[in-house]
Amino acid sequence: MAKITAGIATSHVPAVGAAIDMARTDDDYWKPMFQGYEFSKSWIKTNNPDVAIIVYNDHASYFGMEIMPTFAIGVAESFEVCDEGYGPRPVPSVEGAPELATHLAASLILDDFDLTVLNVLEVDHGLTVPLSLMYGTPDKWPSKVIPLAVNVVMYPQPSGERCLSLGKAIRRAVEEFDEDLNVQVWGTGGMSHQIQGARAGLINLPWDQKFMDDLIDQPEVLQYKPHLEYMREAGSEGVELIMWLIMRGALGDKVDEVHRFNHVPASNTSVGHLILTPKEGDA
Amino acid sequence: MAKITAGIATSHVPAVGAAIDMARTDDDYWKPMFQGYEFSKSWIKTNNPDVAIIVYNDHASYFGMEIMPTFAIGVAESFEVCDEGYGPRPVPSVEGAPELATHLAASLILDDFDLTVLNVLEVDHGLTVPLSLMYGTPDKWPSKVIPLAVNVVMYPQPSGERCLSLGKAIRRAVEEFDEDLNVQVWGTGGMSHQIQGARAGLINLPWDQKFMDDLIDQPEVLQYKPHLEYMREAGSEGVELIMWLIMRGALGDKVDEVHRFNHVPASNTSVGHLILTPKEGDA
Amino acid sequence: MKPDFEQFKDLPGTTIFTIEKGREGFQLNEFCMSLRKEENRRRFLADERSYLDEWEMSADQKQAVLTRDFQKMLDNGGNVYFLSKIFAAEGLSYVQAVSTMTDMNVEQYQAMMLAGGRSVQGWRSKKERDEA
Amino acid sequence: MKPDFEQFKDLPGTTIFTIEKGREGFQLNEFCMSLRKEENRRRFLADERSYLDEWEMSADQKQAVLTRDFQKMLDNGGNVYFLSKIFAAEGLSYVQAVSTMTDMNVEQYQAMMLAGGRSVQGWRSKKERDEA
Ligand SMILES: [Fe+3]
Ligand SMILES: [Fe+3]
Repeated sequence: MAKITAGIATSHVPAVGAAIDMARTDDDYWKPMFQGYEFSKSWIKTNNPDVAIIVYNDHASYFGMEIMPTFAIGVAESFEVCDEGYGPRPVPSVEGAPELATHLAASLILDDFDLTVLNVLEVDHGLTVPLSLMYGTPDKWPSKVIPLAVNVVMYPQPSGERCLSLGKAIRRAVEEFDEDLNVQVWGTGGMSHQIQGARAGLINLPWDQKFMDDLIDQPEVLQYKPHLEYMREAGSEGVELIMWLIMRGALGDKVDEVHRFNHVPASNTSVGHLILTPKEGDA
Repeated sequence: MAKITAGIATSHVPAVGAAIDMARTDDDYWKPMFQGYEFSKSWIKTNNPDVAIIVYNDHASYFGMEIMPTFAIGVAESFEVCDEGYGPRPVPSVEGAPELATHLAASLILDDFDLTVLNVLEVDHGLTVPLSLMYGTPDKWPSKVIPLAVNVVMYPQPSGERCLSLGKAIRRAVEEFDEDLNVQVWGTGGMSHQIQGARAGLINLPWDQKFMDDLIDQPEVLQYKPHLEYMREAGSEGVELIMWLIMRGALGDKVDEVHRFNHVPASNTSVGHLILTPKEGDA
Repeated sequence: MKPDFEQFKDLPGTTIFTIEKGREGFQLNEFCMSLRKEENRRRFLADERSYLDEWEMSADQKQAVLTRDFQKMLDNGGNVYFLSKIFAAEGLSYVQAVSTMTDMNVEQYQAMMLAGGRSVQGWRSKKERDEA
Repeated sequence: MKPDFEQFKDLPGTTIFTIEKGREGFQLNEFCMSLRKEENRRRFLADERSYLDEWEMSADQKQAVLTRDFQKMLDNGGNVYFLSKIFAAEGLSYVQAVSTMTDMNVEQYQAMMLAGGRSVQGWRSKKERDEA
């Protein structure tokens, strides 16, 4: 039986990817941020999953406006890295987990989640920056990946309730998979940031920290937070945080906090990072 | 306020399109089938909708396997006609209804239907054959169209419950649209047919007729029919009939039967056709 | 809900196209999709083997296309709506192509359809037919 | 649930990209997507006007691109993730491009970010700012 053993949340700022790719992680500007991931990089060495389900959003990198899925799941053998306008990031391509991914996609559709199934997908910084933060610069990513792309760019985004329920359904589906696999769910994006308009540069660290508290302790309440509140309090791009709800839903009722980190700023963004594990003995 | 005034169900056999395009509708083979649509062609002259929401499936015509949405809605100004391998059908392109379509798409996503939004779409016989059956061969289609594409080709298809609920949500969404519009919902595909394997040519007219009875009188029961039963009793391609449930869900609790027609065969298929209207005074 | 890909195996003479089959047949079906363009139809018909070699299909899949063995294409992950692009390229109808998967010739098949189609009696399940 | 596209208008200095905006900005955003290819980036930078004329964009949209008026692009249906392909083509970072939409220059903007970013105080609502 496959099992969800941990959830990871992290911002996925493109400039963080650039800092890694240009070996600037020791610069004065970047060092404090990357230090917050040192624990995580050693933690994952002993807690490496067979498969990471990475919940992320595409940033007009693979999907344009011709076709915009609410939820899309990648079931391919591998996923190439997008050219987002600066040339593709110099990182390994991403290995898929087709058996678990087809099981998961089918299970979720049977549970009335109206997924779009992708046999081809190129992934952008939303997915590769979290890999870089957790794994550094290996020749090959140490885990297989199932990309789960969420529309957070165009209103209406899926509701908080829908995201939390999707996470719960992912948990059930993984536990019904016959092979013994160690599976993690990663929720990416956020925290507060706004990268457009006269209000650009908005950061709301107290709000971010309260969001983390609620995510850990009372996701059932947090799920009803309207999108407008994310946008008002955490900036127009802060609404990415609904993706963390999917991760949280996949962990069960109670969780233990293994690691927590905040840093301001990375480029235009408040960086937040969590490692959570399902509480022992919790169903 | 926009209002759903009728639902139409019809098979969408490609050979029927070819018969129309080659002016063979008076051939001995085709005449009895087209006669069943004579009533409908005159009925729609006095009951023409401003917008027809056409629930159909793509037959590997626009979507391949690279990206396969469960539910996708076309919000564009217009939709070109696909080349399905014989050259595009010589019919007018299809005019969209972007204002209602964006309202509808947004409303359904807010109701936790995980739609894929299409700003570009080419439509195939699944959508154009019903237009031809109802309107004949005009220079321009008399109504605007919102294409709603459903995955019925790849298991798992959406469940019957999901399809009926989607129809109900479409009804609510249309009634919340501020402009006065006459809207119909068309459910296409089916009835019994199998176009592959040693069992090809399967037709089950009694089952088809019972399906029509249940669709009219007890859709709440019908929604629980498993996909396997469609495939077993009505052929592997008979599962297209789940799209009729979406149409039926959009009509409210009780309906009146305005027209009903069955014919066997058109090419490999049992042809079924219904015109239904919401019962007066029914909420 | 746990997906049940096995349930369809009881259907006689029927291949259900599942998300798993979709992975298996991906390249075959992509090749079929390419035939939506008139130019590609012409190139394919002019030199089938070299056109097929542009696709990462298995040898079995290519052989099945070359011999127009539609059942074998289904067995190898093809779906009939995709495969229709092959017979459409040759101007064949669904009835002409589909009948080749049965034990009838096209005239017999058409006669069966005109007489009301294949009865479901005896075709509901492999168990019923002692094929299980 | 009836979509509420109006609710976002109360946010000061913010343009929310809705499904309606997506229709309005479709051609502008398609143009941006084309810049994911190095060859197109080169063609665009070599002759911006004629590259833009390949797209069915409005005159306002084209003018906004030519003058790098990102706020005007947002007002005309652009979304910043799409628009990023324009400044990426020139090798500019998000901070460099985004700061042009504010009333600060890039140094001031960077200093604000280093000091913890823009406070939400006074930026929650147009009503609060008497802009409504
Ligand atoms: Fe992001
Ligand atoms: Fe069909």
